[in-house]
Amino acid sequence: MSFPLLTAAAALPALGAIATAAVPAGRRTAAKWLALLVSLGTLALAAVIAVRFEPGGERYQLTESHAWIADFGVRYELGVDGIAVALIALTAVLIPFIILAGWNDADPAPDAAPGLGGAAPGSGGTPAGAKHYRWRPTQGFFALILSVEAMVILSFEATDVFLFYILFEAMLIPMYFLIGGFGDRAHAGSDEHAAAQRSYAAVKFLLYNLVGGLIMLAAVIGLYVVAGNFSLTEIAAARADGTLEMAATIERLLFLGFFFAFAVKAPLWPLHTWLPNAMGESTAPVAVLITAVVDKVGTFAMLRFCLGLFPEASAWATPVILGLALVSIVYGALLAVGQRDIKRLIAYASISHFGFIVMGIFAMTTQGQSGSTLYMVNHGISTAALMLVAGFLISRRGSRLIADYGGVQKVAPVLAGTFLIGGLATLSLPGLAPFVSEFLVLVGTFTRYPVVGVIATLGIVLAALYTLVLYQRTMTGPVKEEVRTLPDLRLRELVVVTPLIALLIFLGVYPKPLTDIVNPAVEHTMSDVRQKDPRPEVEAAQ
Amino acid sequence: MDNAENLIALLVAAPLLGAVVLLLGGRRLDRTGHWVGTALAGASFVVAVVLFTEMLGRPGDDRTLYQHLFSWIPVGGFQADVAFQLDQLSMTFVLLITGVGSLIHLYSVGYMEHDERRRRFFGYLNLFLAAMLLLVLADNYLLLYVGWEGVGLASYLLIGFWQHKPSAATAAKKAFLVNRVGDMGLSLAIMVMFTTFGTFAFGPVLDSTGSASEGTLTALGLLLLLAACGKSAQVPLQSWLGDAMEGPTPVSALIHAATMVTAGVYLITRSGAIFDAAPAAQLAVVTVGAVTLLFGAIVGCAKDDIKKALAGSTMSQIGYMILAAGLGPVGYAFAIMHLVTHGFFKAGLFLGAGSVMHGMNDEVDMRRYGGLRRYMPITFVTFGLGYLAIIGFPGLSGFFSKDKIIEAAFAKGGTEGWILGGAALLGAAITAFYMTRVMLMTFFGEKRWQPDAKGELPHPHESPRTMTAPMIVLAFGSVFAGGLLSWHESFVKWLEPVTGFDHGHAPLGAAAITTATVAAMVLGVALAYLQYGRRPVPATPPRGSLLTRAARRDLLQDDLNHVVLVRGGEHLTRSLVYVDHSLVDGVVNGTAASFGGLSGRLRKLQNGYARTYAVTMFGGAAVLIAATLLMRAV
Amino acid sequence: MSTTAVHSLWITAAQPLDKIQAPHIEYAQLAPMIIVFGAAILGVLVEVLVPRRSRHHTQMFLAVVALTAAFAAVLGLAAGGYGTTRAGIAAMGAIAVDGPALFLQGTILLAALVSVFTFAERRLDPSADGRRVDSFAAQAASVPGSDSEKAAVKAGFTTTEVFPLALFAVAGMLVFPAANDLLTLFIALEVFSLPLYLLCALARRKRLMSQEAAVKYFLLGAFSSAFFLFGIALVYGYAGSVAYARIADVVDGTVQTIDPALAATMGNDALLLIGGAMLLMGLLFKVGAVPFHMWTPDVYQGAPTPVTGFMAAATKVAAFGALLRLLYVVLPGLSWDWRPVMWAIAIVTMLGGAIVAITQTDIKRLLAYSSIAHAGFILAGVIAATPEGISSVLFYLLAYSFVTIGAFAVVTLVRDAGGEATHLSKWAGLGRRSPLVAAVFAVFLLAFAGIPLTSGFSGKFAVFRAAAEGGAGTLVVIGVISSAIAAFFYIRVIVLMFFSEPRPEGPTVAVPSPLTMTTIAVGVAVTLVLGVAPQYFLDLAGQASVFVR
Amino acid sequence: MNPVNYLYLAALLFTIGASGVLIRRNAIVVFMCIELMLNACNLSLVAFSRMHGNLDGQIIAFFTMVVAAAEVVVGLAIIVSLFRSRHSASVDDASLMKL
Repeated sequence: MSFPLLTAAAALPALGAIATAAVPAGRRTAAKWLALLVSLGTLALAAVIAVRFEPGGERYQLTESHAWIADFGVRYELGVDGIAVALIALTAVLIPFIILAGWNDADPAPDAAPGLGGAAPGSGGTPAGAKHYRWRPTQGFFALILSVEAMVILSFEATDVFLFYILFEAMLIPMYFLIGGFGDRAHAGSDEHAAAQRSYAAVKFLLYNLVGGLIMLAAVIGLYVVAGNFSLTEIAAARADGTLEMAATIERLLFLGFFFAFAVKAPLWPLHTWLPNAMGESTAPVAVLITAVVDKVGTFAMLRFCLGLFPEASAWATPVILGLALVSIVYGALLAVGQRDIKRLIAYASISHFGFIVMGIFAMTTQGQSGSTLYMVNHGISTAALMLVAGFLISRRGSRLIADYGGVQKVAPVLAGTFLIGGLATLSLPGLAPFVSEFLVLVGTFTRYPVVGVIATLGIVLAALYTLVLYQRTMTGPVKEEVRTLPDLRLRELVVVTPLIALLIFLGVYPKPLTDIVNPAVEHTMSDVRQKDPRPEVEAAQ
Repeated sequence: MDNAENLIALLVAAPLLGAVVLLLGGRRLDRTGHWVGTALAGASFVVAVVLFTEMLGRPGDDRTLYQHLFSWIPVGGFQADVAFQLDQLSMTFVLLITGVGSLIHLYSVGYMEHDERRRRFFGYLNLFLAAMLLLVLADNYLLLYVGWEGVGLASYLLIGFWQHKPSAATAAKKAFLVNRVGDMGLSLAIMVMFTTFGTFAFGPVLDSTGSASEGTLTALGLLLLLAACGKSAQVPLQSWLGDAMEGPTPVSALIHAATMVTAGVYLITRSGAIFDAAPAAQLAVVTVGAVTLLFGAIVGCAKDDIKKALAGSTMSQIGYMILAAGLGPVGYAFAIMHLVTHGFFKAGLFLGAGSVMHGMNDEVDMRRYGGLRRYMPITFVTFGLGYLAIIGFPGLSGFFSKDKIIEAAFAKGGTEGWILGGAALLGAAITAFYMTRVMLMTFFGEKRWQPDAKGELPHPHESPRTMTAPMIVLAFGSVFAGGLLSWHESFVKWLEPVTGFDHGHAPLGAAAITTATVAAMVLGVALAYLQYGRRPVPATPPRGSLLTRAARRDLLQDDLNHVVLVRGGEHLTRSLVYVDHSLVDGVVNGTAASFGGLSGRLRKLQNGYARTYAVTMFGGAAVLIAATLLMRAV
Repeated sequence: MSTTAVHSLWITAAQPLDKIQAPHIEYAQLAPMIIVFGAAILGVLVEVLVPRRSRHHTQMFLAVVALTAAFAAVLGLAAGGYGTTRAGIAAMGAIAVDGPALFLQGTILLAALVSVFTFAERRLDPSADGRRVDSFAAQAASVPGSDSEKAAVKAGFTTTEVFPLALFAVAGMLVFPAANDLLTLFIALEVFSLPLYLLCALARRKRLMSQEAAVKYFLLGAFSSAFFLFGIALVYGYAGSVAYARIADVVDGTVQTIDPALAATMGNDALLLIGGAMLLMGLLFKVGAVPFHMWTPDVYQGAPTPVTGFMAAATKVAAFGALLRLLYVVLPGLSWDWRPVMWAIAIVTMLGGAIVAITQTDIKRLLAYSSIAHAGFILAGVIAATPEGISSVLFYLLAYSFVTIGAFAVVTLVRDAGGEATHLSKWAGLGRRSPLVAAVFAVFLLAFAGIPLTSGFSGKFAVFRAAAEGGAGTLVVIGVISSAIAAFFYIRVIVLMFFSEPRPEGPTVAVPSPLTMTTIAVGVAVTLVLGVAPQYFLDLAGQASVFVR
Repeated sequence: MNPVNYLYLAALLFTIGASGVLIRRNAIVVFMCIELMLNACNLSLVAFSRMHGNLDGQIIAFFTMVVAAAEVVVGLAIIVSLFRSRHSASVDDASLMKL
């Protein structure tokens, strides 16, 4: 029994969250630094995990297993495969930037500051009033972010279905408070209106995911009734060697129960409508947390649990799911074109991207699934870059409406440049990371479902459309009066954006380190679902 | 030199380095930046020359150099490498790109002198060079795709360089989007290749076309053609080129005349093996080529904006190349040859136009020029030589390349041959017409200068040496390149190992065709002279015939796009937004609301009267008993 | 005391005295109930003998000691193996001492203990004339708003009778799930019901509502117990006996000696079915299952909040215990008849409770409806008709009772001029005014909603799993749906507390004495422990899941 | 005489009591109806006891009477206090809490 690395990677942020929450009200800055240090420590641990992980080795490595709730057949079982390692790394990398980007988002502001983010006028909005309440928004904000990190990381590590489910559900609560409690200070209309909007978004987020989760709960219970335990490895093995028979209908029902929850989380059309509200109303860092980190749990779970536990049912459902994915791709992109709100636009773009991810997963080819895994990572980074820069912009001008901007590029060239790079990543320009994953997904899909592949390829044109329209309307053209005084990126903001962009370029030019880790895991998944890549029609002359 | 291949990466690296340094360098490079950029472009030209000499030193069939850098995307059977392949075809392009590119860098030093963002401009230019070189050096289609989109990006940045002008920003966006449509074709082509051959490297794919079904190959060909149309502004994806003239003139010269727009020709020539095996696709190619060469020419006749007129001619000239490339081995060599000569004279013409604008306070309307030959002699001479070259004046570059293409077109044989050849001939005549028009309106006739925005009349003057020098060099190119290349068919022989070659035999002899070409040219010049040389040019454009007005509007293609795509798209998105809000979202909210309503109704039962409660209990008990008895009954 | 015992007395009364054999009573095994009963009677004496000043403390002390002692006794019995190996019938067949009985008695005693703390809380209400007052009427007899009431308040009277009353109720509840014949069951029912009726009427504030609640509860309770009694009569008529074992044998038809009368009645199943249905009804009324739930919201709202918490928790535990025993020991032979009916009741209870709760505006009524929904969930476990079903129900009851008591204890803290501010609108922005209280309440709400890592989830999972294994998959799905609906209104409260602006004239949060703090702390602790590491208690419930017959 | 008739009578009384509970407004009367129901139970218990020839039923009847007495004590206390504070014993007036 070596050092429990995986547990540590989750425990550190969890303890950090408690510690941060405990920081006294007066010491806001201390709390911020504490949170940042903790997240960096987690990043270090994640790096150690990535190093200790041998791509060629066992499927699940660094495993830990302890008895937990024997009565439910539940064990505390952890283990990582390549996919998990990649996503843990993503999470650990993004959180510090999220914290840094949200550095001042949760300060109780004297002026109109909605939600827990501070006291609003009429209820003693002055700092004095803020003191009068014993609420400590800043500490809470960063504590919540860290707790989310802990749960997300642990859910990537869990190889016990029940454990995963618990985290899958529990992480909703901190997210819920982050969305509903710390709204974007840039909002149209009165504070009351904004507050209403915000809590609507938060409740919508929670209810959608809770309903998904509860339906999954039914499936989880069903799985227990069928399989008698929750160990992913054991069940998969039993399925493989035929000792665990499942009636087709049962398997399909269970699959649907699981898939529904993941599809809500992902989010897949038509279960997507919570995402634009949530991302629009929350602060940019939280929006990044939602779409770049938390939602990945959904697609990850499709790959690990849906395919791993219910291969036949997955194959059975593939046509429908591919259809939904296609709709998401095109529909999300078209809606992104139609948006007036920068953050909602990015949200719909994400929906389109999640369509690609799901499509790649269920294309059942190595290219598709490796592509999807890479896509999760790259989409995380690119969305983070784009959304955070957008957040900086919005916080300057105090408006989320595209129409309120224009000619920013002339006033703040660096901001505009980073925004453009983020956008180019979103439209997956070759040379930037997302291209690699998107092309893999497309190729992987095309080799098995040509028509689907062709339609999905439309997505790349639409992506160019909404990204460039956004850039043109906000950054180019004559300088708007309100924009004239906007400052360019500050040091803290540069520290946030630059590494992300560097990552985008590096992973675009040399993704091999990632693919080396991911490929073996994908091979395993492919053998789970008993699928092989289609052979080329003719043997190419070498 | 035994391991020259290691130099290949240098070709790309030099300008790329330049781009990085210039774009990240910050203000401290503002003073020297442009020279850095120019130097690196030049360096890459030098490397190219070195490699060229190295290549000449080898036997004809062993001139291809390979360099494998690293494995890029290895996933299962999908193996994408970053690897270069330098053969005669790529070499030709490399020389053209780096050569003309360096010249235009030099020119820009002068042209962009007064622009405070000159450093960034050079950064973009270097980025473009790097991408373009990557495009022609890649040894597989995926890497080519990277360069392909890279040049798209560079052109987007450069067209929109003056972003404060909404027109520029829009033009840039349009260019990128239209290109994306083409890129879709290319990426789909790559997918088809991977599905068919399990690879997308040039060698394996092109060698094993024999074993693939013709249907697949036709599909491939059409997809590649789509890509080529996007990049090379061929009908139906030509609409972006005209607007692209919003960019600074050197950009128009380098990207939208000499190099980038020829990428399509490169793609088709490179994939020759596929097209040769798919006649249907070839037919599509020649059709597109023929249509575009006429389309561009007609548009060129109607434009009063000098750059737009030249843009039209670019379209048309590339139409020639595509046409030639579509003819198969008969045409490949000539397509490339025309590409090279065109690179010289069209770049020269654009630089000339830029020089004129430079002298005329950035006035672009030819109706406000006139009689400039006396004020800017060098420009006049170099522009004139370029003009003679493009109309195919015997002995100049254009003559040789274009004549060969027309000949090849006739050689296609049958009615096709006649149609294509006829189109090419007609095109030659129109070319002569509109180029003469440009020449006359700009340099001859009386002054029609107008005060500019600031209200002061322009004082035309010759441009600085950094600008004229490149023009002179290019002028030499436009005069002699053609002759040089067709000397003992040296160029054809040079390319033959890559593209293959066979002498088609035209229905009527080469001499006849040449005469016809010259005749067409003379005819065009004469008509133009009667129209614009003899009588004065009105400063405000006359209403003109229906065709003219259509041609002024790019033959209504934009209007079509606007109606069909833009309007339609807007409607679609707007309705979808509505659907998303009221339908998809509505269903969910509706469910919630219905529960609320139900709850509201149910709670009414709780009316506070103990007796009601008692009744409910009593009823419940009754039902309970009844049910139990019923259970037993059934 | 069993009827057979009395019977023997009756017969032998005529005989010469030396023939009397005294009934044999296992005092040790009955210790918990005896202790509580004794303490209750002592409490009455205290009311008579101890001067008013020190009554409150004496009563409180007595109650706490008694409950602790009784709990210790339960532990002792459990440790002595009376829950498992040595389980048996005591008091001449009147009381069963077995796993479920002990487990539930333990739960009831703990719940009662923590609720007694809230009973004794005297810091929340503003002190009247310098005297600390609790949440019970100064003098229940005095008319609200009358001079006599004012005088009573001035004199600093307090209704210390609540402690003995509570003890009597607890004693009855201890007997209820352990009762092994119908008579004992009925007596126990009345013994714990009557004091509760009274307790409901004793609120200090909002006395009219309190009295109204008491009347409703009393009338409806008596009404249902009449049905219950008639059920007993019919079953007795069918089986010729009220002893569980005997009835079970008759129902199963495994009885040895059949006299003609029995043969005659046994032929008439209607007696059994109608009687059984009426028994069920009586228990379902106490459980608060639809359609016998309608008293719940009104009574929960009107009763003094500490009493509400105590009722909501302890009554449910006791009633479900009795229900389990009835269904598993007496009527297993009828399971084909009662299971479908219970199915229907469970479904309407789950859905009804959840749906009606959506539009509630009073926090206490809200919790009342949520308790109805939870009754539905527990019924799903009851239906499973497997040992897992029993253990899951036991576990759920344990988890649920502490969440409930904790939640109602928090409700007592949020006050404005009119006493407790139970209207939801007044809770707006509580999270801003006093984050700790709001956070604690949020924890309880999340537990009610069954969010993982809270006891609510473990319980729900256990119950649903048992139901699923018992072949009630549909029930599980419906349960899941209704808990989704339920989640909605718990979330509504959280939104209100945290995301909406506090009203300037909003309520204040009173700082309670260590008593209530302990209650709430225990509630939170149990909620989290049962949520994170429930294994030990699951094992306990698992061992305790066998009924003695 | 056939003891079954007593059962019919008991059922009748029970029903009368129940309907009285449902119909009458005055709390006292309602309560008396409940007592009637209890007594119906007693009657049936005694009848069954007679049929089965064992005394359990009769004994339960005694217990029931005691319970009924206790209920009277508690019930009257509550009802009276309600009456004093409202000057009305109507169960319908006591409907502050609803919905």
